[in-house]
Amino acid sequence: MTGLVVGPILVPLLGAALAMALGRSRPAQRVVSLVALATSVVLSALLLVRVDDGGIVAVRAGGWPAPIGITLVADRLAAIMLVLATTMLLAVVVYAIGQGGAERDHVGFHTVYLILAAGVAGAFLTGDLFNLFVAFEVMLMASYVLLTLGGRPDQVRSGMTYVVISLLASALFLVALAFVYAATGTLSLADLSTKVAELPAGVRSGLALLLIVVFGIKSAIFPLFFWLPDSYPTAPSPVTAVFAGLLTKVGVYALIRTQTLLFPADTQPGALLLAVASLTMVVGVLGAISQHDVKRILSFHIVSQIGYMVMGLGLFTVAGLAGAVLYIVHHIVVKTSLFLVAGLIEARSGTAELDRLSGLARVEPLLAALFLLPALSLAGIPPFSGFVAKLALLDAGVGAEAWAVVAASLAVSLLTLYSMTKIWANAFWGPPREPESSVVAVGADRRLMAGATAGLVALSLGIAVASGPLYDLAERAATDLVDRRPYIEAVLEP
Amino acid sequence: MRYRRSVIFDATVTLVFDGALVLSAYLLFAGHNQPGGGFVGGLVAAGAIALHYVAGGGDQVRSLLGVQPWTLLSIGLALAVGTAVVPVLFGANPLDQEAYQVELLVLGKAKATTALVFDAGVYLVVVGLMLMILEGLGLASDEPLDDGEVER
Amino acid sequence: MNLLLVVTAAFLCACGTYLVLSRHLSRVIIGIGLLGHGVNVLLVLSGGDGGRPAFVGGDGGPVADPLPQALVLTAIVITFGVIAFLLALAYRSWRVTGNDEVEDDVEDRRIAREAHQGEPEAST
Amino acid sequence: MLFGLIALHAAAGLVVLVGARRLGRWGFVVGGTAPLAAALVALASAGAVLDGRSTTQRAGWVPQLGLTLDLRLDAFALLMVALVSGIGTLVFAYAWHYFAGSAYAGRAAGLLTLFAGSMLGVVLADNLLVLYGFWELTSITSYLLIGLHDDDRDARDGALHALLVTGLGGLAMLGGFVLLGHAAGTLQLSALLADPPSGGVVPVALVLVLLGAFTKSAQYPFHSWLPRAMVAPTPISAYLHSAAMVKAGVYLVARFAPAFADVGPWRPLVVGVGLVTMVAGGLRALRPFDLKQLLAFGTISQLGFLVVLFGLGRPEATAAACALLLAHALFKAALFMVVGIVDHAAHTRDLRRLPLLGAGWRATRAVALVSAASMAAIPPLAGFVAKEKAYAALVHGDATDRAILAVLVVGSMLTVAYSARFAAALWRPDLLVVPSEPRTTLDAGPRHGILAPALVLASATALLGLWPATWSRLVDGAANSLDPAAHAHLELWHGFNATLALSAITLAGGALIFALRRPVSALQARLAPRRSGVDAYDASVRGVLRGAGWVTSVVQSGSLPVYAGIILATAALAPLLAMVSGAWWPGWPDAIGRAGQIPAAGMLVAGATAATVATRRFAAALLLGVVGYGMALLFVVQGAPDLALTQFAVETLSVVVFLLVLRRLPDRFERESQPLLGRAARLAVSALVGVWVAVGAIAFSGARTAAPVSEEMVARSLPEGYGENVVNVILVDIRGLDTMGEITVLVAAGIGIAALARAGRPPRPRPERRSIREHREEVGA
Repeated sequence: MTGLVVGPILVPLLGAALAMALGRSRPAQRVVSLVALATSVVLSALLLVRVDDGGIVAVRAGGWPAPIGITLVADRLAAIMLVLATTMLLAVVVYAIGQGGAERDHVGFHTVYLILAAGVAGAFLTGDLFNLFVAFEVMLMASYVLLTLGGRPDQVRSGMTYVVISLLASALFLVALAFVYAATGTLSLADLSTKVAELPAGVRSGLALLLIVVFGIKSAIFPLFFWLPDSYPTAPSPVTAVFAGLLTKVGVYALIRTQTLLFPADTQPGALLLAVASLTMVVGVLGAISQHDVKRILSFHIVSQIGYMVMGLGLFTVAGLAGAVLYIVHHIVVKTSLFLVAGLIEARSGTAELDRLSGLARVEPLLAALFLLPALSLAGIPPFSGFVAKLALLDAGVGAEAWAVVAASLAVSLLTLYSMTKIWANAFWGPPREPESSVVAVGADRRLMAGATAGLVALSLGIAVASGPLYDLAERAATDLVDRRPYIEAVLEP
Repeated sequence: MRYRRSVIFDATVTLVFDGALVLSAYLLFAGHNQPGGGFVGGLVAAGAIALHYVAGGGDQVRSLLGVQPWTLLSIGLALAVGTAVVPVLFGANPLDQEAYQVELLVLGKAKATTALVFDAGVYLVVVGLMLMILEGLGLASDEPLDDGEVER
Repeated sequence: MNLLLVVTAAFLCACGTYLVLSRHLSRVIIGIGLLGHGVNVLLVLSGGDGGRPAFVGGDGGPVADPLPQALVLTAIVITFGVIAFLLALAYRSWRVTGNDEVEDDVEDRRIAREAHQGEPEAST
Repeated sequence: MLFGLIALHAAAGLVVLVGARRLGRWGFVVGGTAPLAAALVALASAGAVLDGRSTTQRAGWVPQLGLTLDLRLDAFALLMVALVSGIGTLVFAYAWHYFAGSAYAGRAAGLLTLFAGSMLGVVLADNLLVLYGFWELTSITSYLLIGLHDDDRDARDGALHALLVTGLGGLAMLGGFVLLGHAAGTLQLSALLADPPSGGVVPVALVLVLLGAFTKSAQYPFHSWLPRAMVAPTPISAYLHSAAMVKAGVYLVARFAPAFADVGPWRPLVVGVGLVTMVAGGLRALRPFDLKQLLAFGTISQLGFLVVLFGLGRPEATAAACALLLAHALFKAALFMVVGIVDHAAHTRDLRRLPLLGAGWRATRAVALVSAASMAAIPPLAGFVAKEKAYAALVHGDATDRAILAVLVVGSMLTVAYSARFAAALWRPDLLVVPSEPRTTLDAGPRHGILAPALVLASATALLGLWPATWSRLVDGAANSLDPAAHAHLELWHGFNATLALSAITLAGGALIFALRRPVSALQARLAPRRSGVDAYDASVRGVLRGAGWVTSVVQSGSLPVYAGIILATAALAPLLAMVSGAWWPGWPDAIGRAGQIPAAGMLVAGATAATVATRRFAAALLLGVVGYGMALLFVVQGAPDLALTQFAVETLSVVVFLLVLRRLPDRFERESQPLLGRAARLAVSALVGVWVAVGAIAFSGARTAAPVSEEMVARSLPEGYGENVVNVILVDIRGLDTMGEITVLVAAGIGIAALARAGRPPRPRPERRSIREHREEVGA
C-alpha cells in the first residue's frame, strides 16, 4: 500500500540516480528509464484501483503524523492524474528513443526526464503545501534543463522567458507559504483547510487570490499565460509534448486542490474564475488562429483549453469539477499526441511552419490519420473524447446558469475547429512537397515514434469509448473534492 | 594554462583545503545535534574545492578527487533516495529513521541514525554540484569551440 | 513580527522586482537573488520574532520557531541551484548572441507586424 | 439492427479509406454495400413502420450526461432513409462510372460511405446529443469531400466555408439542445417532442436550434456556402447538396415544428427565413451560367419552400412538405447527375459554351426534361402532386396564410423559370445566350451505364406522378408520425379548384418570366447587391482574423519584462484588492524586535539599493553578496545558526559562480534596446510589490490564532528524531521529503549547467584517475 503511493515518486528517482551512474551506456539508460516509468504506470494504476475501491490512502513520510510531518495523500483525483502522467511519460520516452536527437545527444536526458517524472508525481501526491513547492521546483528544474537541452539560440531565448517567469511564480509561492505559515502555523493541506476557515474573510480571499496567481502562472491562465506560447515550441518535440500534456495540468491540479480544499464556500472566487476561464479560452484561441506554425498553434490551444478546466473549477459544483477532471483526462492524452504528431511532421518535412508544408496526406496517410483523430477530438467533435468532456462542462455550465462562459466555450469550439483545419489544409492537403531537410537524428526510428503516437491516439479513442465509467469516476473524484471531509479525515485521523 | 605559483601559496591553499575538508566532515557528522548538517558540510567542502580552483586553475580541480562529478551526484542521490526506499521495502513508512548505538574508538559512544546516511547523500550532491559548476562554467568554457560559433 | 524587518523584506522584494523587469539577464538574476532574500526574510518572520536557537536540551526559555528555518534552508539551497543554472544560461546566451539581453520573441513580433500592417491571409 | 447499419457504414468506409489506393473506384462497390443494406432493411421494415410500429434501439454511453445512443426508425425516419440510403445507393452506382480513371476515386468512396453513415445516424437518432454528433460528422465528412481535389485552392476554400458556417450553426444547436434538455429533463427526442417544455429559456433554445437548421439547409443569410461547395465532384453534389445533407436542417425543422411551432419566435422566424430563401434563391437561380450553380440556387430556393411548409407546424402543410421532400430529392439528384454526365463529355458546365447535344444524348436529355418538369411542377409528375398539396394546405387559411401562399406562388414561378432555363440549356442552348466563346466539342456520347441511376430517378418521378397511390402511404405515414393529425392523401387530379388555378397561374407566370428573361436579367444585374454572400463570409472571416491578430499582438508582446511586469502586478494587485475589500487590519506591529536587527537590516537595505542602481556587472554581483552576508547576520540575530552558516557558505559560492560567468560578459550594462516597459512602469510595479508584501506580512501574521505545529516538533525532536538540533531533525527526518526533493533539484541543475556549458563542444575526455596524494605530489606541495 505504502509502496503504491511512494513508488511513483521514488522509483523514478532511483532510476534517475541509476541512469546517471550508468553514464555513457545509452542502452542501459534506456532500459532503466523504460523500466522505471513502466513500473510507475503499473503502480499508479494499482493505486487508482485501490483508492477508488477503498478510499483515500495517506502515507506519513518518516512516520510523522500530520500535521507535523509531510503526508502523501492519494485521493481519486491524484490517482487519476498520476495514471495519466506516468502513461504519457512512458509513451513519450518511447517516442524520444525513436527520435534520437536530444535523447541521444545528452548524457543527462534520461536522468532529468526521470526527475521530471518524480517531481510531477510528488506534486500530485503531496498533502503539504511546502512540499508541493519543492515538488514544483523538482519538476521545474528538470523542465528548465529539458527545455534548453541543445542550447540553440531560440532555445536560450525562450528558456530565459520560461525560467524567469517560473522563478517569479516560485518566489510568489514562497511569499504565499510565508503568509500561510504566519497566519496558521501549519503547512499540511488538511490541517490548513480547518485553520484557514478561522481567518478573517479579507485575509482568506487575499490568500485565495494569491494562490490562484501562483498556480495560474503555472497553468497559464489569463493574464498570466504569455510565457507559454513563446517557450514551448522551441524545445525538442518529445519535450514539448510532455510539457504540453503535463506541466500546465500540474498547475491546474494545484489550483483545483487548493481552491477546493483550503477555502470554505464563501471564499471560493467562482465568478472571478469563470471570467478568467472565458478570457483564457477566448484569448488563447485567438492567439492560435493568428499563428503560422503547427507547434505554436498547438501551444496557444493549451492556453485556450486551460480555460475549459478552470471553467469547471469556477463552477464549484460536482458537475463542474467532474467535467474539469474529464476534460483534463482527455486533454492530456490528446494534447500530448498532437505534439508528437507535430514532431512527426517535423521529422518528415524538416519544418513545422505551415507556409512550408504541403500535401502530407498523400505521402503520409497514416500521419494524416494520426493528426486528424486527435485534432477532431481537440475541437470537440463527436464521438471523440473532447466532445464528451466539453459536453460535461457545457452541461454543468448550463446547470449553473453561467451563460457567458457557456457561450464562450461554444464559440471557442468553432475557432478551435478552424485552426485545426488551418493545419490540415496547409500541411496535409495540396500537392506534396519535398522535405526541406531532415531534423531527424541519424538512425532515428520513425516507426517507433509513430508507434508511440498511435498508442496515445488509440488511448484517446479508448477514453471516448469508456467515457461513461470515466465520468462516474470523475464524478466520484469531484464529490470528494466538494465534500472535503474524506480527505481531511484520511490525513488527520490519529 | 599554467599559472606561476609560489610554494607558500600552494601550501597555504592545501592547508586551507585540508582544514576545510575536515571541517565539512565535522559539520556533516555533528549536524544532528549541533549546527551543521549535510548541506552546510557539503557547502564548505564545495567552497574548499572552489578555492582550489581559483588558486590553481582548471587542471587541478579536474583531477582533484579522481572521481567524476556525475558519480558523486548519482551516489548522493541514490543514498538519499535509498533511505526513503529501504524502509518501504520492509513495510515501514518512507524515510523512517533507525537509531544505532555506535562505539567509536576515540570519541566514545555515539548515537548514529540512518538520517546520517541521508545527510551524507545531501553532502555528496552538494559537492558534486559544485564540481559540475566548476567543470562547466570554469573549465569547459576555456576549451576551444568546435561548432562554428564565433568566440567572442 | 516587527515593522523594521517587514519593511526590509518589502524593500528587498521591490528592488528585486525592479531588477527582474530589466532586459539584461545578469540584472534579472541579481533581481531574483534579491527577491529570494526578501522572501526568506518573510519566511523567517512567519515564525514570529525569533529567539534562542532551536536546540533541545538547553536552558528552557523561548526558542525560535525551527520550522520556518528549515523551510528557508531548503529555499536557500534551491535558489542557489536555480541561480547557478540561470548563470549557465546567461553564459550560453553570451556564447550564441554575444550578450545576455533577453530578446523579444521573433514570432510574436511577426504576428504583431502582420496585425498592424498587412492583411491576414483569409481562409485556408 | 439500426446500430448494425451505422456500424456497417463506418466499417466499410474505413476499409475503403485504408485501401483507397488499391481499391480505386471499386471502393464504391465495397462502400455502396452499406447504403444498399440500409435501403433494403428500410424496405423490409417499411410495412411494420408505416403501421406505426417504430423500431427502437438503445445503448448507453454517458447516460449521466443524457448521452445514450438511442436510435429510432419511425415512418418519417423511414422516408429520410429512403432518401439517404435509397438515393445514396444510386449515387454510389453513378459515382462508380463518374470516377473512372480518377486518382481520387478511393478516397471519395471511403468518405462518401462515412458520410452516408453519418447522415443515416442523423435521421435515426432519437437523442438530441446523438443527433448533434452525427450532424457534426456530416459536416466533417462533407468538409473532406468538398475539398476532395485538395490541390485546388477553390476546393479548399469552399470546404472551409461550408464547415465553418455549418459548424457555427451546429454549435449553436448544441447549446440549444443542452438548454432544451435541462428544460425538459430529457434529451430523448421522442420524449421531448411528446411532452415539449415551455417558458424560460425554451424560446432562446429554439432560436439556437433553428440557427443550426438554417445553416445546414443553406437558408438566407447563411446560404452562400452551398453554391461554393459546387466545386466538389458532381456525385458528391448530387448526394450531399440535394438529397442528403442539406435536408438535415429541414429534417430538424420538421421534427420540431409540430411541438414548438406555437412557441414565440418559431413561426415568424422559420416562415420568414424560408420565404426569403425561396424567393431570393429562385431569383439567383436565373442568373448563373454554370449549370451546377443554377441547380445550387434552385436547391436553396426549394429548401426554403420546405422550411416554410414544415415550419408552419400544421398538419396539412406537414403532409405536403413530406411529399415535396421526396419529390425534390428525386428530381434534384437526377438533374445533378445529368450535369455531371454532360460535364464529363463536354468539359464544361457553362451554358454559354455547352455544345448542342446530338443523337447519342436522347436519353440523357429526356431524363433532364422529365426531372426539370417535375421541378417546375408540371403535371403529371411527382413535383406537381407535391406542390398541389402545398397550395391546398394554405389556400383555405386566413389572411396570413394567403400572404404566405402568395409568396410561395411567386417563388414557384421563379422555379418554373429556372427549370425552363435548365431544360433549355440541354435542349436549345441557343435560346438562352449568344455564345460569347466557342462552344466546346463533345468527346462522345455519355459513358455506358452512367445514365442508369438518373434514369431510375426520372422514372420514379414520372411513376409517382402518374400513380400517386404508390407513395401516398409512405408520405402519409411519415407526416402522421410527425403530427398525428397530419394525413397525406396524394392525388394527381383534385378536380378544378383554386389550387389548380394557382398551379396554372404559377406555370403561366414562370413561362412569362422565362420569356422575358433578357429584361429580367438586365433588371437583376442592376439590382443585384454589390456584395455577395461569399464576400460577406470572407469579410467576416477576415474580420475575425484581424481581430485575433490585434488581440494577440496586444497580449503577446514577446517581451519578458512586459510579461514579468504584468504577472507581478497581477500577483500584487489581486490579493491586495481582495484584502482591502475585506476591511480587516490587525493593527501595526512593533517597530523593532531586538537591537541586533538594525545593523542587519541596514546592511540589507544598503546592499540592495546599491545592487539595484549598480551600472557594472561585477559590482552588482558583489553587492548581491553583501546582501547575502547581511542575511547571514540577520539569521544569527534571529536565532538561526544553521541558516547563518548555510547562507554564508552559499553566498560565498554564489559569488564565485557569478564571477565565473560574469568574467565573460562586458563589465558595464549596455543600454537596453526597445524599452517596452518604461522606468516609471518598472518603479510602479516594484512599489506595488513592496506594498503588497508589507501589507500581507502584517495582516497574515496578525491573523494567527493557533499555536504552530513546530511546537510539537521541538517536543518530539530528541525522543523520536534522535537529534538535539531541531532544524536538522526537521530537514533530515520530519521533512526529509523536502530535502530529498531539494537535492534532486540540485542534481538536475548540475546536469543542466553541464549541458549548457558544453553545448557545441566536443565530448570531454575522461579525466585520469588520480588520487589526491598523486595530485599533490605533482603540484609539489
